[in-house]
Amino acid sequence: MDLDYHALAPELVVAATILVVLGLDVALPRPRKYWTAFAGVLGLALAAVPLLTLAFGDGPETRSMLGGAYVVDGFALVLKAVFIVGGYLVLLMSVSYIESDRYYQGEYYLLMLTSILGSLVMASSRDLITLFVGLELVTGPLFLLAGWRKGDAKSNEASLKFFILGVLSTAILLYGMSFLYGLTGSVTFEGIREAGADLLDSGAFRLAVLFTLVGFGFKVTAVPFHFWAPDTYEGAPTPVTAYLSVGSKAAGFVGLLLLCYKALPSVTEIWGPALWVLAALSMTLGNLTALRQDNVVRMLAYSSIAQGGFILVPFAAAAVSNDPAVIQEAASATIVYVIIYAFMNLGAFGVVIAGARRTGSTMIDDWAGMWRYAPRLAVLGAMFFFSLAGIPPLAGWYAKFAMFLAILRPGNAWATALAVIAAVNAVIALVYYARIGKTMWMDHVPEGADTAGTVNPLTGSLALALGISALFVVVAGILPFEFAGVFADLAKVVTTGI
Amino acid sequence: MTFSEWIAEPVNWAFLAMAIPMVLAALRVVTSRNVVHAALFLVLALAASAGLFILLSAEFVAWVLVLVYIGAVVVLFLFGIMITRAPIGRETNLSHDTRWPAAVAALGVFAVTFWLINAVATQMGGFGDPLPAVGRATATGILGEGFINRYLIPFEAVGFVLLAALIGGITLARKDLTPAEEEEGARV
Amino acid sequence: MVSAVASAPLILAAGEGGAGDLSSGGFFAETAWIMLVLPFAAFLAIILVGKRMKGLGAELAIGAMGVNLLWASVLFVQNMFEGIYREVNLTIGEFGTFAGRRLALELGFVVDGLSIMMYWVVAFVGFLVFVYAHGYMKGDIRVPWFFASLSLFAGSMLVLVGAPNLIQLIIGWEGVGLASYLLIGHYWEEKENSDAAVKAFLTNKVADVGLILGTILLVPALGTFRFSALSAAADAHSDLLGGVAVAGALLLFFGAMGKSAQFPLHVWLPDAMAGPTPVSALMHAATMVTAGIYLMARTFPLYQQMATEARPWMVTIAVITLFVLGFLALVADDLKRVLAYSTVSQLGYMMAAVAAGGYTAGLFHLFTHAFFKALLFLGAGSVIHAVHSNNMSDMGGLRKEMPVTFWTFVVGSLSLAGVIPLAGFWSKDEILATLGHEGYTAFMWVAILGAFVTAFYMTRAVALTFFGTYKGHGHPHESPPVMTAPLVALAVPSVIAGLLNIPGVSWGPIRNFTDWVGARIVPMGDYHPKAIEWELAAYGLIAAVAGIALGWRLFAPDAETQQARDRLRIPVLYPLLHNKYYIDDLYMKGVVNPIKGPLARAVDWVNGYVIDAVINGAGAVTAWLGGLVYGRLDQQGIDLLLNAAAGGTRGAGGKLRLLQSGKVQQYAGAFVVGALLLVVAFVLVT
Amino acid sequence: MAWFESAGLSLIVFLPAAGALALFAVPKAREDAQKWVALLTTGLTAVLAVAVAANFNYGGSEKFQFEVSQSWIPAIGARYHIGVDGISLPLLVLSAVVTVLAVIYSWDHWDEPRNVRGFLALMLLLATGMNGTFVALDLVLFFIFFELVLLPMYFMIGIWGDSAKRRIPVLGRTVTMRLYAAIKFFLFTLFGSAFMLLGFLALYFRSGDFLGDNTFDIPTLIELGSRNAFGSGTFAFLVFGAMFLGFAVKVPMWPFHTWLPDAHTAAPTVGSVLLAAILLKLGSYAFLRISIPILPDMAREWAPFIGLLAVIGIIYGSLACLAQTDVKRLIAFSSVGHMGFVMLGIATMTDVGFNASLIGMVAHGLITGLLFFLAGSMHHRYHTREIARLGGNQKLMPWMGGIFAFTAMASLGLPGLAGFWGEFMSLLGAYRPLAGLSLSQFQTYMVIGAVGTVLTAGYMLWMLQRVNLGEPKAEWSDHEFHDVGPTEWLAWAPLIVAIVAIGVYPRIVLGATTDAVVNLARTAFGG
Amino acid sequence: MVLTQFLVLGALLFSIGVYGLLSRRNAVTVLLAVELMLAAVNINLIAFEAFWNTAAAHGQIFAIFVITIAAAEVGIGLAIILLVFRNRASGNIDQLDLMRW
Repeated sequence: MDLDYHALAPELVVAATILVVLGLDVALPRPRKYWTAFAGVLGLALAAVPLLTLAFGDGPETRSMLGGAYVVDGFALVLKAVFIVGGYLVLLMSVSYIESDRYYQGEYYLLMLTSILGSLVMASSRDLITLFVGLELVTGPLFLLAGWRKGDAKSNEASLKFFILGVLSTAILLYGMSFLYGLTGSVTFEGIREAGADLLDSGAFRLAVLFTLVGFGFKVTAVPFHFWAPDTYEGAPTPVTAYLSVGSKAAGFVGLLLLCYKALPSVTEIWGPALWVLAALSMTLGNLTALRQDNVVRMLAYSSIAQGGFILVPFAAAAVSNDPAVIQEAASATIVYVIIYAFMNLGAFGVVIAGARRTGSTMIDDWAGMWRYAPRLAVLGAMFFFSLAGIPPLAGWYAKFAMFLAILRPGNAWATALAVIAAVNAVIALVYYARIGKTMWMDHVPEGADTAGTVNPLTGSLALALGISALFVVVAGILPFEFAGVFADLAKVVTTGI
Repeated sequence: MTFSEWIAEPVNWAFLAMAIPMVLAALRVVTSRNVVHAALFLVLALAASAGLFILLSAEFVAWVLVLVYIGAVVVLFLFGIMITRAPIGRETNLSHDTRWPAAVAALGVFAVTFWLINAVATQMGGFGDPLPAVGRATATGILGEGFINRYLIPFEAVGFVLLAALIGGITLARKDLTPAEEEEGARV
Repeated sequence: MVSAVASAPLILAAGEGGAGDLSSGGFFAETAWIMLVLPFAAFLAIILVGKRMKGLGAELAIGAMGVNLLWASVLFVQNMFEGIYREVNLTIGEFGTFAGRRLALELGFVVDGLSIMMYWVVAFVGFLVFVYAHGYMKGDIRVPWFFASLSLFAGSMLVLVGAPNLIQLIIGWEGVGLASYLLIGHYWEEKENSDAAVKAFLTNKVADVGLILGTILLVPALGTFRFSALSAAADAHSDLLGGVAVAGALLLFFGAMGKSAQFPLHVWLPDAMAGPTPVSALMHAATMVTAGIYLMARTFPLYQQMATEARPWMVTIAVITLFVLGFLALVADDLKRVLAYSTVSQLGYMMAAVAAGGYTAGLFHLFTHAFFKALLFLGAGSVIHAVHSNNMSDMGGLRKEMPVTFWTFVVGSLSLAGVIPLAGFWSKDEILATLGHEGYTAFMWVAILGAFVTAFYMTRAVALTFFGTYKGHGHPHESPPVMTAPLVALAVPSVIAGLLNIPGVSWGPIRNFTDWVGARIVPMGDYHPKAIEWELAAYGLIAAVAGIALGWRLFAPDAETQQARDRLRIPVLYPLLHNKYYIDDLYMKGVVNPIKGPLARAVDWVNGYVIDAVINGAGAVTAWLGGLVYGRLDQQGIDLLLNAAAGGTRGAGGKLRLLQSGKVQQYAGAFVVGALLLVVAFVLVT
Repeated sequence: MAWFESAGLSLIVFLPAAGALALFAVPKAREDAQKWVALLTTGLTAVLAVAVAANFNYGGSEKFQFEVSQSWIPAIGARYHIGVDGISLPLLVLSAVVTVLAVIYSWDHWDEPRNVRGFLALMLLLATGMNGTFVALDLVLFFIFFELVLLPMYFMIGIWGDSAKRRIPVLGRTVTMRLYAAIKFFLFTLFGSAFMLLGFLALYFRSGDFLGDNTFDIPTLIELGSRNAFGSGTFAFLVFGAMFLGFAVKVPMWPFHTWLPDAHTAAPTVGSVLLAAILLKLGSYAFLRISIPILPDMAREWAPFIGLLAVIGIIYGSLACLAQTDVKRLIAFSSVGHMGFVMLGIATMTDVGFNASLIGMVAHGLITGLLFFLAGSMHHRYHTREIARLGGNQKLMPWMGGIFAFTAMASLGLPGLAGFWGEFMSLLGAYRPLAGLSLSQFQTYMVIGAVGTVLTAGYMLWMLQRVNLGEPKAEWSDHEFHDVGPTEWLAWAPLIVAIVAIGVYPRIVLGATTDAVVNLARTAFGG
Repeated sequence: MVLTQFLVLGALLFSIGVYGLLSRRNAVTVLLAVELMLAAVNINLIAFEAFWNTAAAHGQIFAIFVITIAAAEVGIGLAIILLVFRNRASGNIDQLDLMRW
């Protein structure tokens, strides 16, 4: 066993945290259960430390262990960082939410941390088995968390829908994977890559690839595999929704990235067009549907479907070109988009949590004129929603910019057509994002709204989470160079061997 | 290999002996008007697949399947069925009234898959050859080594999946105490 | 091409100092820019402090004009003895390249025979009118503003006549237009007046399109805006101008038609009488309206040497103006309108002369006309001041109450009618001679007939105003000296100015008017009669006397009766004249109102109902599509699909049941079908 | 002064943003302090802009000066590259100065809901966007600044705009003007800039074929353009078209203009002023800075089309003005016509035309800015903008009326005032367009444009007549009207002076621009 | 025995599972159908394993993971079904339409 404990440290810390939380949950009396939250938050913060030492230490750039089954390289590190920071923010947002109702705190944090652990595993996986198990580790706890508001029929329903479609997607994914393995004789990405090149014309192999993609399409809420998302997002506890739309979705994209660029780069002809279609459908249907939403969570659900479409766009670019530079840029664009999206979408959900606390509603119209009585919240809201819309100088612009850059690079007609679809969608998306801005800033406060402000919507941990997200959204928007440069290298990592 | 050649092999008789009941059982799983029957037909189908695994020299997997599924999962199912007070033994319509779209979709899936499998079989060599592993039992040690070596991480991860499922499942499924009961519980 | 190359140095050389046998003038020529600047200074000063001054700013305006008069007079006298030419250009910006050179925008001034004559006319008449106005406007609600505007006018006019290039001319040109607008609308509380102001501005703006396009045509060919270069190029028959000379010349003429009220752009001038009378005298009679003539004179070499094809058209327009529009004065009751139509007609004479090739003749008439027409207007103003009405039906018999006004008015009228030896006779005679000499014989006869009409309507005006009995209210008195003095001062040149250019007669060292205005950088090459053509003079005189006689016969005996005024109510002709040949109606009903009304509304409609509707429609369609996708596809799509399929087979009964099918399975179905379609699409198809 | 050479422009760009941040350090209640912060930052910015103009080397105005080039997003080769040349300098100064005046004007003009800090912060952000656009020499940087103006303006219109209701034709829905206008403005611009961005990216990619490395650097791309590197094929056609959409919406050119009347009418006074004075210039400036020098062949090919839209805009805008019943909306539509002249100048593809467009932009900025100030102040006093209810303004408020008349005169292109040069020179340019363009076509444009000047005079004069002249309506007889106040004087006087000064001495602008546009025309089209 | 026969059997099972998933209205039975699909996966994996006959036995290991995960999923699924049942007293999923709009 060639274990590199330094490289494994983040996973180990998170795993240990899970156990500590479990222990605390058992040991502590009910009024003290908030210590579990503290432990979880602290654990995640600690997990970030080895990430830093790995990233900036003197060690080898790529740490491979267990015969290449588990690899910690730049790509993995950055994505782990996203998962950990994203998870950290979600935990922060959860604190006030979970405290405020009768929830099972200890169990909640345990499941959340387990899911985060799963995403860490996924980022380092280099074979189908690890990828699959990691994915299930991400998803399994989430099925349960979606139903966490036990007394709420909506939450129950959210959970059940999510679960049934989730297992369906797992089944399809596995069926695809079984063929991937079967036709190539290998479960490692490397092996699949080598054998896959000869199988390009094989229909069964195409089925294998496509079914596997569909499995991940479920995770990234690509149309038409998205149907669960709006209902689940609306029904689940909001922090869980935030995590679903960011962490779990990012995990899905990590799977796609690994699969497409690591395992299947030689058969872009198969997955490229498919992802082209999924991207176009997701952007267009997600956006059009979001236009008609009156519930801000549901709107965010459809918006995140559309955003998923945007993130898928660069794959189509990679698929039409054999130029390594193009493929690297496409991979980099996806990673950049995922990261920026994570922060701005988490911020948006944070605002939703705070707004719901303040107004007692998630209906957009109930938020009218929030600027008058909760100006800071309104500023934050405008910031995140317009960042999602991609308006400079908020970070979202760079995500979209990188995406356009990637898709236009090949100069291929199909790619360009997708770019035009994306451009039109970017404009449509503005309408509903701006609508929230409009409602919060320009409409009159509805009759009977509680403007006196008995509830401070921005309590400690939530404020911290929003502050971090906001800082990122602004700084990354103005100075995207700091990490954009890093990603260019990362993209090389993820696409090596092409 | 022609069909007559194929059917001439005894091992294929064994295959058919397990595959045909398996398919029939599977069909009953999805059509039975009684939940308990459906669950029991699943047992039958899985048992048949365990048999197939043995045919394919995957004894360990076969026994895992029997132990885990037949021993545990199906029992879980039966508990679930009972708790949800599904009408045991009584025939009700467990399916939607309109099933043809489902049938069309399923047939579509089968047609496409079947066609592609045949296509790949003609493309790729060896599909029609006798399976090489048949008759050679896989040393369980290889599997064990795989679990603690190359697949250590997923192995551990599965542990956490089970942990989460366990704890989360209990939390969700258990009946919440009312505040009064809770207070009482706290005192005890 | 050869001549293009040959003329290039000439064009470049043109400008700045004295040229040929012309002197560069002395101190006053060097500092002539003061004339251009002073009125503007007065304008600013009056706006800022005028209200607080004793004379409400009038003293500033008059003072500035006085200084200008001094400067202009010195130059005027200098130029009597020797030709002066000086040109100064200050670059105010450059842009682009034309004809291989950076095209420079320049401001400056030119002092030559033409501009000196104009400086002096403007300063002289202007000064007198300012003084007159000081009395006339006493007690007015906006005295400072009035004098500020007058100063603005004077400044702009001097900038115009002093312009060494087309750009500056355009600036001055529009400046006087603005001043005219402001002063016509001086009593803007009444809509009529502001309507007249807008009308004047817009009519001129239409004409200005010609001026601007003409400039645009001519300038790129030369690479400069300077008149000196234009003149030199025209004089050299430069190929540079070859293609554009005629078109450019006609466009400039179109510009001149507006300012100088030539048919059919004359409509604004009679309405412009809405302004206070001193304004009418100075701007709408003596100076501003002659800007068009001035422009023709300034660019005369172009017409004389190159754009000869344009000239017959121009003469035709001018003759129509002088004859046809003169008739309108016959039926006007408003004294100022009579004078206004007379002005239009006289401008026609001037334009006819210049267009026919009579540079000097046209300018000479401009010169004399400035005096007697200003005199007539000021006289009319004096009367109006006394009777508080513009209408001759409110006047009559004023010769006794207002003797000074009466006699000076008569002098002016006779001069205008062209009675020997008054100024008008000589200048009009020269125009007739030029027309005859240049071969426009028929037009010459029309012009003589025009003289008859002129004499006729002036006699009518004098008779109705000063003879018979007074029909107005109150007791009119002679105006104060501050107003009568300018009348007398103007009467003098109205009488004697003609003597300055009698063919074949000279006055010692003082050169003839011909020589004065001939002091230009290139010779004008126009026609001058060598001696008085007595035969022609006699025809003109006969026409004038006949006009006076007929007018006197018709109006003098019973000038007070309604009958007399009705004497001209000839069927057909009277309605035609009374309605100004329906030209105003044509413009309003045929052009202005359709544009302002239906057309503008149509465009606004298009904006809202077409272009914007497309945009809003796109938005609405997107929203509708959103609803459709959400409501039908995302949330109900599978129901609908199943319903549609079921509808065909099982009818309505099936629908109800189908609608209750589980949502989750629909989602799952979509999931499976989606995956299957992907496979089918990318496996089976490709 | 080395620091000034290197940091001057950056300060001009980012001082306002810093001011916006600083505003939030001031307690909400201390409005005076907030105003002073805004005034100081914008004032300092304006002083710096003037200092840049003073230290500018006019002899080399075709070269970029005060240049700074720093690494910014190395991953995509985007740099923080800024600088001014003769083309951008006048616009930069205009932007910096008008912003101060807007702050001064705001001193005692606040629209409900009163929020001094928020409003000023948006204005300062806007200033950063505007100034930045004029100095950006990198396509990405340009894009960022170009878009940066969207949000502040969106909120300005949406929050403080006009709450009147209006029925939308065809749709039949009744909308609140400020909301409708705000989103319309936003969507239009975003729609355009999405395509603009696609164009930028296409240039970026193609540049790699010639340089080996892709670049967003505008000077480098211009250099490529001067060699006609991007050619005249479909690629260049589409790229030009994409950028055209983005810029034309911003200008706005007919038929992409319909956001403008709504946005201008609904915006609060200062918003309208900044929109008209500066924001509209971003589009036309971009044509000169980006489209033409980089894709000269395409510019030549598109020129007749641009010219056509421009003259349609001139006539259409003027005619639409004639039908307006709202002063502000009329002024707004007048911008369509005036920007038509600016675009006609650009369409000629000659140095004269470019110069025309530049001086036209500056003049329009000053004049229409002032007109909107006036319209705002009048609305402030009358509480209506219905032309039919106004009248006799000259009598009620002589100074206000006088300045209004003056500005209207300037707007209709009176020679001797700033507005004339742009109109005249663009017509002159249209008479002799770039060699190879159809003479008869452009000369037809010239004639149509000239007719447009008459229509312009028409609607301006009629508006003036109905608003300023005549007797005041009876409804105002009991009202006390305050004539132009001190802050208004402070805000307007510089504009008035500038309008006259540029009118009499256009070298103020042309001195900077001429060499630059001559160079632009030469490098783009040779000769 | 050849590979194809197992694959076809797997396909058949998978399709039957799909049918069950789509046509069943009782949540528990839906879950049973999913188990069929997973069984199909396992048959594939084991058959392919036999086909390649490598020493590392990846297919079998994969299958064991699938079995384990499937067991966990069943646990999770039943918990959720119980939860829903408690609040609605019905195990039928076709009544889940609170969030239809």
